[in-house]
Amino acid sequence: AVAQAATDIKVGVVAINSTGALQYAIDSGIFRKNGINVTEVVVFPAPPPGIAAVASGAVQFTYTPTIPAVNAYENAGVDLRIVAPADGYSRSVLVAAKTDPKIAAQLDDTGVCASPSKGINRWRDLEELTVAVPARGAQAEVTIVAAVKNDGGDPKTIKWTTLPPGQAVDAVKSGRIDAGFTVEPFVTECEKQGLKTVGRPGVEFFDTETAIGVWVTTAPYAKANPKVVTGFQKSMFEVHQYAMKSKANMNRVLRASTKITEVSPAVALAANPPTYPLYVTRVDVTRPAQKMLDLGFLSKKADVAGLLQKQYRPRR
Amino acid sequence: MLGPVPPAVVSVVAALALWQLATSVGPLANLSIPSVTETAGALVTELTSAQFYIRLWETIQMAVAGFVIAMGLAIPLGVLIGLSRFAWRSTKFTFDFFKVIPPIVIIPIVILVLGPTMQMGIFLIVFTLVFAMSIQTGLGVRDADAVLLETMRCYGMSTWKQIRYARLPSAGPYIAVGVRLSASAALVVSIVAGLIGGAPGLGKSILLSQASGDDPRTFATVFVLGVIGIAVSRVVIWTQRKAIFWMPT
Amino acid sequence: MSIGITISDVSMSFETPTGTKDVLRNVSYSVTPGLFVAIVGPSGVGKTTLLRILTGLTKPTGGTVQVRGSAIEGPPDGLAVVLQDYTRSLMPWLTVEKNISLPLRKKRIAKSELSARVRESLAEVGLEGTEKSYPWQLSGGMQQRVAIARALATRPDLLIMDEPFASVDAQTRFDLEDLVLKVRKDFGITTLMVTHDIDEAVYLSDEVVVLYGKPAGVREVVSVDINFPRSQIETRNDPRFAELRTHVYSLVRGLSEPTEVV
Amino acid sequence: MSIGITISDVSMSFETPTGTKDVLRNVSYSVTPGLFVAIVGPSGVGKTTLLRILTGLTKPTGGTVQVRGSAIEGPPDGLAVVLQDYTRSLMPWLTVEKNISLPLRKKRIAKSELSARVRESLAEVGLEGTEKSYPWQLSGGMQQRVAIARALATRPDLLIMDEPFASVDAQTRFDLEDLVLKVRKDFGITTLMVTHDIDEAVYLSDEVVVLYGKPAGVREVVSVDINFPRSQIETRNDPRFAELRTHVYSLVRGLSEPTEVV
Amino acid sequence: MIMTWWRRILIVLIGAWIPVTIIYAWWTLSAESANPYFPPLSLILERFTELWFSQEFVVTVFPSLRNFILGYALACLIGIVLGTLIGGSRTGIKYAEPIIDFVRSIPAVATVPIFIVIFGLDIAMRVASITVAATMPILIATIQGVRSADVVQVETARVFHLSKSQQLWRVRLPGALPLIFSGLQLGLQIAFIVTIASEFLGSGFGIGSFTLIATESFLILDAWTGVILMGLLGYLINVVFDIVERFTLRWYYGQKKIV
Ligand SMILES: Nc1ncnc2c1ncn2[C@@H]1O[C@H](COP(=O)(O)OP(=O)(O)OP(=O)(O)O)[C@@H](O)[C@H]1O
Ligand SMILES: Nc1ncnc2c1ncn2[C@@H]1O[C@H](COP(=O)(O)OP(=O)(O)OP(=O)(O)O)[C@@H](O)[C@H]1O
Ligand SMILES: [Mg+2]
Ligand SMILES: [Mg+2]
Repeated sequence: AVAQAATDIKVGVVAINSTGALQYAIDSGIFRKNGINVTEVVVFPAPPPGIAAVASGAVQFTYTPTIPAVNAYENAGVDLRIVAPADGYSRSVLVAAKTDPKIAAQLDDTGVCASPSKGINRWRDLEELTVAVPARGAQAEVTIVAAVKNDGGDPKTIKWTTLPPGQAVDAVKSGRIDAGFTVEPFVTECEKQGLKTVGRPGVEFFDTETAIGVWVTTAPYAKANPKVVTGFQKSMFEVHQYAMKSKANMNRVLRASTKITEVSPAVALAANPPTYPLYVTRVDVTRPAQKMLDLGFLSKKADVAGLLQKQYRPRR
Repeated sequence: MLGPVPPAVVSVVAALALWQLATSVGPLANLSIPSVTETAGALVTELTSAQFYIRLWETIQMAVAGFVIAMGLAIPLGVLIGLSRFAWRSTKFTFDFFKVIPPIVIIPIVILVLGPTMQMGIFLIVFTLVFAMSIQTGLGVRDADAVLLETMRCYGMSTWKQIRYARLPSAGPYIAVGVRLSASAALVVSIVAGLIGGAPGLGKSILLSQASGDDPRTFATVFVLGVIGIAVSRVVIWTQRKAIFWMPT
Repeated sequence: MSIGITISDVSMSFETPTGTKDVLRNVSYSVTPGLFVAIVGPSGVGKTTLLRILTGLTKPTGGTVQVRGSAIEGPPDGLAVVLQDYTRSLMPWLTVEKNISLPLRKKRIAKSELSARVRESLAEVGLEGTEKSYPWQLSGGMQQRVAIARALATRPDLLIMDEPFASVDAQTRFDLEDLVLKVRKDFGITTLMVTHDIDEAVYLSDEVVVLYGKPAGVREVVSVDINFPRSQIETRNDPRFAELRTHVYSLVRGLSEPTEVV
Repeated sequence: MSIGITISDVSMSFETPTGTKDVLRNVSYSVTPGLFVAIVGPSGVGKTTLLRILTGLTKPTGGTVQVRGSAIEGPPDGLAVVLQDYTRSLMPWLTVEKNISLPLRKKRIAKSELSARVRESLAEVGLEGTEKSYPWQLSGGMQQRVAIARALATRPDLLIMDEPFASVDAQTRFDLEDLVLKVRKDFGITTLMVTHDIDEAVYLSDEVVVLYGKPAGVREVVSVDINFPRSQIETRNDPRFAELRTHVYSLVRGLSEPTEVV
Repeated sequence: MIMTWWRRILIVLIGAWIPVTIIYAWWTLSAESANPYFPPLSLILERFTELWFSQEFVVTVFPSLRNFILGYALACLIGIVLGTLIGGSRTGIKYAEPIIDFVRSIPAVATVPIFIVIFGLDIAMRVASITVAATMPILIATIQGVRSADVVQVETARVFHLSKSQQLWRVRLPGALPLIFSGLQLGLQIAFIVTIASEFLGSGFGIGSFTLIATESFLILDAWTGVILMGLLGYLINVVFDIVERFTLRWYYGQKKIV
């Protein structure tokens, strides 16, 4: 490789194991090779502060699920650009998961935990109950609303409350709430405590989308630093390709994730491995946006085409 | 021979026993709230990792810098508003307005300007402390004994001397209360900055342990914060005793 | 050097929840520079209030006060005071020495001279060796004397004292009286002093101002026509002294009508 | 009813940064129940210190104090005091009325009787109509009288006063002296009083205790063998009075050697 | 002192110049702003009138205000009573202080899970967290104030045989009031902040919850109006506080002004 001056960047993440790809790309020199030097990985508690940080230039790229990205782009007019996928689903598995909860469990690390004593068996049973989500108006709520609606329920009657995923299980168990959105390892914990997983709202929500989590930057930055953006895209492409190639590779990536999440490697390896898509496609953005409009989370028809940066495709 | 047990130790041990009881047989049993023993285990792990000390150091740096800047601004400002009615009335609305705005609410705005950095944490600390501390100092400055002040005025002593020799000493108890509260508030806000705004330090440890459901680790970190809080208070009280020596007790 | 004060038609009233309380009404009096004036009157008549107005600490509700020929705006230069509430006028966080030297600081006196002066004025009031004590380590009378020492150490042009000897024993009182007379003679200070001791008032002063009434006015200004220097024994045995004190005493009691005694 | 006090070998010293300061050494004296005792001595000699020990506020560093026959543990029952620092002994957040009734509260006195007693004792010290004022709205002398009224209103068995008349004018002082004598006669109270006015000490008391020296001891206990009731004019003109005051005066000054005068 | 009408106006004017300057600066600086996070003030104000000059105001503000008042009132009671008891006993201080210092140094975010388990997610949890947080400054100021009571006043109480509890409640406590009020003022701030913060968890009512949802859904204008509303409410609460303080401490202000 030609020795070139690497550009320093900072990247924002949330503490989930799919960010292992980013960490692995750093550790294994993929970024360096592509002319990028990641000086710092900043852990945010949720996507919105990460988006604020990217908007201000405090970090150059940040992780966010597509839903907050659409929100920020549409509601606030934050001029974001989706540059690369971060995590998602494999389309075929997603289709299979729709009917088979076992597969769904392997695919989606989120879940809605509920108390069986409340007689909650399916999505529409959540009607008129108290349901906790980590943040209002964000991914969890949008996906649960969609699931309830799909199941013939009226999501408007749900009483929303906010709780971090880690506290939802305790709250359900002590009867303080009826159901709560959680992520792994709490989904497992939920079942261990004798509670019930109603379903995986992510699996319900997404149909053909493959990228759920994405890397974003701002339009001005993308415009001013095309080389860096390409380098970043290329790096993520390479590491995703690498991770999906074999179980051993994936484990290496998951091990890298513990640098960010600070859980023990055993725990990281025990969890369901993430799926790493290679590109973000148009439908990955337009479908969620359309559904958000349908469900009333957006007030006007979203014009999200501009949100998507041209994706990296290797020349054959 | 065993010396007398310091009351602080007695209290802490009693509190720990209560905690252990609550989590083993009491109202907190069978929930994810960890017991003392679990927490102790996590604490040992934390205390043996270099990472922990780096974060601790970051938190302390942030808290100390924020605290020092806040006090450096608030005490002179407080003296000013305590001395001058005009300044007091001028700032009343502004201070009352800003002092009730929670740091968590402005984090997204502050991140925008300063990024998820130590500076952001420091700014948040200053923002949280400075208004209330100014008012507190102002109240203390107004508390100076009127006879004493009149004596000084009669002798034509400069305003500076009045501040130095009458106002500040009289404001002592007020400043002491303010400083004690501010010191621990600085610590708390520095954690919040990490927990919600991505700033470095022990807040990040709590963020990560909460995200991964490692409750013993969360509690171990919280325990460390509590101990720091006690230590900080001790220092403040000690300083205060030295400074307010004239008060025969 | 010494200062003249003209009090014209001064009135003072306080707003209280139960209504306005008139304390002074139309007080007029001129203090000739260099004179020693004693102000006497029953307890609560308004002596302290009048003194406070003269120091510029309180604005009267009516009338004017002129010091050195111009209207008073605040404490005049060259003023030294001993307030009635002396315990509260000393700084508890400073030693006796520092308390005394604090008002001297701005006078640009050399360090050595400063501490010499502090020691000297402490000696004058009989408090040698208390330099390093804190006020609250001293007895009431000692604290009062520290306040006096502080006033004298500034070498004032105008000395205003509110019952400065109230808490000291008879002997010390005599000594302090003579000290004040000596200082006044040496430096020609204009001195105003409130006292309850009518013998003391007559013994020390050129003029005794008697306040009386509710609201209070100047009942009479009694000229003390006894020559200086005075002496504790001779002056007090002077028949004129006895005459004057009896007269002042009956004025304070509101018994005799004001008369020209001269 | 009235209280006897036995002071045996009391010593008191203070630790100061410059060393131990001996204030009292081997003070012994017995107060016969019902007697009026005046304590005199130069400023700073240790009078207040001794009084504080008798009130049980301070523990002596040596010796014992017995009240009603048993060692003192704290302020004895039936005690009322007027402290030297009277301005600070009144609670600024209470009106004069409430200040006076504060120690009366626990005595289970009917509301009406309470306010009657407050009004009465205020009238006795010449402060009618100040019930609703706050202490800081009163002159120095008036505050001191409120403190006296508070002490008298409790109908004490033992009354301890530290220069209670320091800030009032001569006339009021005479009135208060006679008030104290009357109260003492009516209720047979044991009374201890520090004063700087030697005439006053002799006029009021059965015995005058003279403190003198560094550290201070009882120089002499002077018995005042003048019959009660006393009167301001007659008693003060009594040749025995003149004799006694001269004697006490020279004792305080440290001039004459203690002698038995009886 | 009698307040003439022009004096009142003058006081208002003095109080207004800094806010007016800030608003003017904000208005002009933000007028052209294209930054989505810093919208023009004119837009914010427009949205403000739209949102809060309606029933929405009552619906949003009432739950917050109710929690605040309940929590703060409890904090005042507990802080003053406990503070007086602790401050009145030397051993009390020694044992209680470490616990107080420990609790104060723990961020509420960490204790909230415990509160949720004990009190659930409803008013009780919110009020409890407000109370715990706001009690601390009141407690500390009260302890400090009661402990540093005027020696002469306490001695007077002792020689007049006021019982220990009378000494505490009738002498030490009133004397400590000026300092306690400063603690109450600090507690007021903390209570308000925790009122807002406590709404970040649990049901979607109240001004804090409103602001948070707005922030998370990137409704930046709404979030700004929420922040402004908080400030205004905080100010109004302070006005009420000042009136109560003036009344309770009239002896104190009288003494300071006149002596
Ligand atoms: N702040 C105040 N508010 C109301 N009344 C006051 C105030 N200050 C003083 N007074 C009243 O003014 C009168 C005069 O008080 P002042 O202190 O001048 O008396 P004084 O002559 O110095 O008495 P004393 O000899 O007892 O010190 C008193 O009746 C007092 O109650
Ligand atoms: N806390 C203290 N620390 C050190 N010395 C003290 C303390 N209290 C009193 N003294 C000393 O004890 C001596 C006696 O004081 P005390 O107040 O009893 O005198 P006193 O006879 O009442 O005088 P006065 O007539 O001036 O009130 C003084 O020399 C004083 O300096
Ligand atoms: Mg006076
Ligand atoms: Mg004394």
